[in-house]
Amino acid sequence: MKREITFAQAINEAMAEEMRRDPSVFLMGEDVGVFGGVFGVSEGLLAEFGEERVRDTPISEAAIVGAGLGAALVGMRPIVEIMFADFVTVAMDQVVNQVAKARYMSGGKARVPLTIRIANGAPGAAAAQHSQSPEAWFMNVPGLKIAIPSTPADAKGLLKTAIRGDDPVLFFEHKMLYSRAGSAPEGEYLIPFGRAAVRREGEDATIIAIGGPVNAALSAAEQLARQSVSVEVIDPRTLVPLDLDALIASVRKTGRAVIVHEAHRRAGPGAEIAALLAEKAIDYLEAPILRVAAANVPIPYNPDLERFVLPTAEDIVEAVMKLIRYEI
Amino acid sequence: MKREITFAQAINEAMAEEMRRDPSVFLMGEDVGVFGGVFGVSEGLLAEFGEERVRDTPISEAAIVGAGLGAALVGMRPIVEIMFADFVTVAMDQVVNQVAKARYMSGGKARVPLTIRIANGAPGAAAAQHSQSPEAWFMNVPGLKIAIPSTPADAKGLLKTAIRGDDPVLFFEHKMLYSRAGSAPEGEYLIPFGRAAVRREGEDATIIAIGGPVNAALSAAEQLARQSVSVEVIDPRTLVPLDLDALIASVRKTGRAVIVHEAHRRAGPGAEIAALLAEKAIDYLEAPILRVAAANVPIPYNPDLERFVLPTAEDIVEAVMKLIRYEI
Amino acid sequence: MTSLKHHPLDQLLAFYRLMVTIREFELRAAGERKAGLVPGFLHACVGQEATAVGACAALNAEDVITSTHRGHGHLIAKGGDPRFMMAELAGKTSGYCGGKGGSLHLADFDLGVLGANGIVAGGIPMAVGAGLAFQMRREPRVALAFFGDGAVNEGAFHEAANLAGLWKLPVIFFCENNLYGEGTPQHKQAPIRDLSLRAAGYGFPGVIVDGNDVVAVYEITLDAVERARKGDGPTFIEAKTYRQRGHYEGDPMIYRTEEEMAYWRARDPILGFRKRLEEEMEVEPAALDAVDAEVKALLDEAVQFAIHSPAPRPEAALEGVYADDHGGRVF
Amino acid sequence: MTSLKHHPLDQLLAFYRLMVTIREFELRAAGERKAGLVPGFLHACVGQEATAVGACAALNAEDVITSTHRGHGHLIAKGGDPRFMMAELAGKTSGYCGGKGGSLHLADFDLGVLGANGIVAGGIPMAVGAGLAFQMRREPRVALAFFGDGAVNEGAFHEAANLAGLWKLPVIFFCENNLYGEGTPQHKQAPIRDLSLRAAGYGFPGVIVDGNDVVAVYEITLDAVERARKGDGPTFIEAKTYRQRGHYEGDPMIYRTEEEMAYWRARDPILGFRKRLEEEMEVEPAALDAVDAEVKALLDEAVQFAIHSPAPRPEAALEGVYADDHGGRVF
Ligand SMILES: Cc1ncc(C[n+]2csc(CCOP(=O)(O)OP(=O)(O)O)c2C)c(N)n1
Ligand SMILES: Cc1ncc(C[n+]2csc(CCOP(=O)(O)OP(=O)(O)O)c2C)c(N)n1
Ligand SMILES: [Mg+2]
Ligand SMILES: [Mg+2]
Repeated sequence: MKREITFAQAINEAMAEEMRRDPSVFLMGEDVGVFGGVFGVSEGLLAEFGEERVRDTPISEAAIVGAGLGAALVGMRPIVEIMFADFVTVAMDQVVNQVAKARYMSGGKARVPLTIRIANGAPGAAAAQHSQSPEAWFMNVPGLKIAIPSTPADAKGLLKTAIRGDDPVLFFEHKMLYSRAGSAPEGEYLIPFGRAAVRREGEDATIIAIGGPVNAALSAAEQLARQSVSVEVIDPRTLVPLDLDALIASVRKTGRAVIVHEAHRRAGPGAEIAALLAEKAIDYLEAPILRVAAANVPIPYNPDLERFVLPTAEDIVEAVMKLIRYEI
Repeated sequence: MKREITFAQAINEAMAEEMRRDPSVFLMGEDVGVFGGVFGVSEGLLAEFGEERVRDTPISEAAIVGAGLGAALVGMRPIVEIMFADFVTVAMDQVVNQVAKARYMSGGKARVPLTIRIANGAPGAAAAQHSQSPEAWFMNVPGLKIAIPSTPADAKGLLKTAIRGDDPVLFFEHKMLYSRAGSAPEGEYLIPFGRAAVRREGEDATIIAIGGPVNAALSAAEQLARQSVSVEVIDPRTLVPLDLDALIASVRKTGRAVIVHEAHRRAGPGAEIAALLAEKAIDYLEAPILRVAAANVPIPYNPDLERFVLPTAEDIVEAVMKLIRYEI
Repeated sequence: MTSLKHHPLDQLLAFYRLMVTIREFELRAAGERKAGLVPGFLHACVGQEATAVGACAALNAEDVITSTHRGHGHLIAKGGDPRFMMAELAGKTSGYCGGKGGSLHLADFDLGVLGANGIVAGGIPMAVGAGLAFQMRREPRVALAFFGDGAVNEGAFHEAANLAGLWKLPVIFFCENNLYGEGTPQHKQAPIRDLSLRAAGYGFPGVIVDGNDVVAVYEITLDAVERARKGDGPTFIEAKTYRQRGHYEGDPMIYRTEEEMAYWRARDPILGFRKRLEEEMEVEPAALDAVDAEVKALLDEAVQFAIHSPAPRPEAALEGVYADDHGGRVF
Repeated sequence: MTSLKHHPLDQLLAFYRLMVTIREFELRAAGERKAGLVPGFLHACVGQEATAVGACAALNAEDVITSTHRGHGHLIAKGGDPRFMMAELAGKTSGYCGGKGGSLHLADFDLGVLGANGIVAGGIPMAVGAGLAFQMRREPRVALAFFGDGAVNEGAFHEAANLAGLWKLPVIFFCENNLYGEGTPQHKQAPIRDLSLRAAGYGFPGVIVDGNDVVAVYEITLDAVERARKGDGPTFIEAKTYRQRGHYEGDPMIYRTEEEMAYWRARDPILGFRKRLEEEMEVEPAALDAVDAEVKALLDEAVQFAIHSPAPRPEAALEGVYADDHGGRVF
């Protein structure tokens, strides 16, 4: 049965269902318990599962991620929350050198069923240290998987898959999505990693949109439709693995690609996707590959400046139109 | 006057010259003093400049980088050494959230003349935590500049520019280059950031090679020349700023581009360069853009496995030939 | 309790004025946030005014501080101008950071304020670096790092404290132990109550002070400053205090009791100090009322200043990233 | 000095054998590195055999350890097979990590060895996590983290210690204070000599032991293990010892004096223990010589095993990254 729930509720539900199902699943992070998570994502979990399985931690991200790894190595399935993606920097060694590589370095023996939930993106006027989207750094770190849902249903289905899997997953949750509602199945619902979702079909151009800005991409597509430009919007949902086939198929159909994300443009996830298309789909391309992303400046505090820096639906429309008008 | 010195000596000389020139320049890091640096890069500096300006530190990378920032903010020009690039992860918050953003967050007021020297790349059989090349993560962090020399002369000229500049610079030194000799000017020699070097001219394809593998690219070009394929080899030397004009000019001439680096392929520096070319130079391209880079697995210990994972001259030759033979 | 009599009345009145200014600033900022002038997060330090004022009073103008997400008090105590602060909170060009930093990144290098910080413990190594520079240049300056009880569990604190202790740097580690880090009480974040205990592990003294007693804070910080200037190295000062408002403006505060809050309101640093000024120093209530009124006027002006300051052009977002942006080629 | 008499001779001989095995392993590995069988970095623990053996002897098979870059001794002491170790150092498929890890990443989950580590202090949080799992599942297991004197200045150590102290986890922080971190002496890395002092800041006991006395190490670790199993939380054990060889094989060792090295060689943990076995326990030298000979044979076999084991196919480099690699689509 489907019903409308928010993105935050979907994540909450996924965690609760998996915790009910498997006693080895537990959650730890800063203020995830009594407070219910600073974005309210873990509300009610403490009441249901108790202090042992919903653990408020000190402000010690490296220790928390590392403890998640250690617990995973001896058979638990921890979920660790990093409150703002900006703070994953203090746990970077644990994520990059320990979590990602434990299996490989041990010759494929370690099992690391660890899910690290990370709130990314700009929540508005939060400035340079509370607004980042660092997904691409981790794409460059083999051994991790990366999910980045844009709808409540995907959040639920991907998170359950992440928790049940035996590999470490970074699960990016855009803060501006938390309160957005959408339909999501009740109960068992798992989405495999590596399958893009076609959010809207179209013929003239492909927008590949990642995470938070998927909504801006859809509204851009809507606007473009009114100008008789038919746009396909694809949401990869996981960046590692990436459903490259789906992206190529769409570009093959449309001949034009715009990639949208909220990470900074330079060396963001769109760089990799553009590079892959330039390698595997160049013959289908009728125009340059464009990226609509955060400008290469730290995120400013002032909301007007911030809007100027972040990708908007207007920017996407403009990019698509540039491609439509492009002549070789 | 030019003479042959090693890459390590060139770096040593650049530091020594700048320390002589400006009392606010000093070096700190693990074993940079008595030991002379684990790769011998700072040999002799302690003897000349004393313990105050050549500081052995505890194993506390976050504190060292942060202390470099603090000292820079009050007028010093610190050089901080990170022994292996893999260890920059423990200082990641300081680099990403503090060093990179101090100026912007203060409305352009902070001056951050801080140089962070980082030994990157695989030195051979050093395994997953001592072989990484994380440059691309930092390309995604506005506020930093990134230099990655491949010759002794460039190392000297770029490092002096880095130390004298008022912006934070990550200066990547590939470990396998340290002992390579090459000619380098004596005394004052500064290379501006953002100017690529054409290492070899050619007509049929462009190899854009970054850091350590520039040498492999040159030997690939040599091999290809014997097969009558004329290859241009360009070394960007700095990734931020990037001399995109030079790259485009070359691709315009050759119509083919292969990007080479030792960072993992996925979301490595080559992703950004490929994406920029797919945006700005697609009309000149007669074939896909290829990347020759480390495979998307952690660097294995066994040297044969390592060789299999890392980019080689043969891989580059193969990639270029693939493009030469490519037919749309 | 320290005696007020040892201190010139002028100075005590200056403490009072500064504490009231901080309190008023926080209340006005909170109000303006609700009213819409201030768009971003606010972490008010109401209840903690004595730590900021007492500590900064022990510093000279050339000394520097690093601050936290709860940094308005520190900046005001170090000489910050409420107008430029309020303008920054409003995101205006006339703000300390031209509207790019907001509350979390307030900085004024001329005043020796190296910056508030959005990363818990993120500013502490910076203070150590400033102290290092002072030591190397034989300058008689000190660096003071403010941080909370929660920050003491971050690796950055630890590494910075070790480095400062090792090199005997002129650094003061000033911990505002307000019993909470966000919604989690201190006793659920560390197994010890007196965080100053940790100083012994870094080879320097740790001392505890009533953080709601501005004069006690001032005196204990003076001692630490003297130690630092003499070359004897760092001191860890733990000031026991309490944050009276939420972690951030809007915090539902479900994690603490009304009793606890009432207990601490009864120990309010400003009300308590005012009472002592009246009783021990025989200051006329009217004189203090006058200060209050002047501060209110100052804050009125600050709010007006913020309101009437121009907003930055959107394109300004692309400026101020680098000292040299290579003609824009760095973006 | 602890008395040997309290311990069964069998156990003491087992200690001896293990220490000799470690020593022999290190010397053989160093030799094979020169000879070309071992391609990578080697950090030998010669001189520190007593810490590894004493500490691991206090653990059960179900208990786990995390180790360091100097981890051969830990693994052998926890039951590691020198054949698979030497094969790993040689990068062979029969090695503990199939040739992908090398010395720095030796791990055997069946033996409870969660891994050596290339990152100083990087493995400590992992031990805390294992301890957390044991506590949550009410298992009577403990996790012991080995680390050096240099690691104690990393943030990861600090955060991990705080967390373990706070949650009273069954974790033992075992510091091998060998007076150096690479070429830098401990006294230039921290302002205190007794690193166990730091434990007080994490709310648990810190104790010091002669790290070259295997029985003393064993006894003190037993106490810590008992505490941990009872639910009384962590202990910080500081074992004072010395690394007799270079930081890594090839280290020029310009940073220390011949006198210092001679001083410590005279306190060699194996020679000293052998002497005590002979004197206090009246073990025949011939019996110990026999052990030595057996160990040598074992190591001969290990080297032969490594030499004759197959090298991995190069394509194996692409395996073992993920439990599920989505048919290769994850690369
Ligand atoms: C590295 C990091 N982790 C988490 C946060 C989120 N956060 C902001 S303030 C805060 C609590 C800080 O507590 P404390 O240090 O006691 O300062 P207080 O808020 O009490 O002044 C937390 C967890 C952060 N900003 N940075
Ligand atoms: C984060 C990090 N920084 C630096 C290094 C380089 N390094 C390897 S071992 C070592 C010294 C470690 O000293 P200690 O902890 O005392 O262990 P020991 O070598 O004495 O056994 C250093 C600095 C590293 N591996 N990881
Ligand atoms: Mg607090
Ligand atoms: Mg040591």
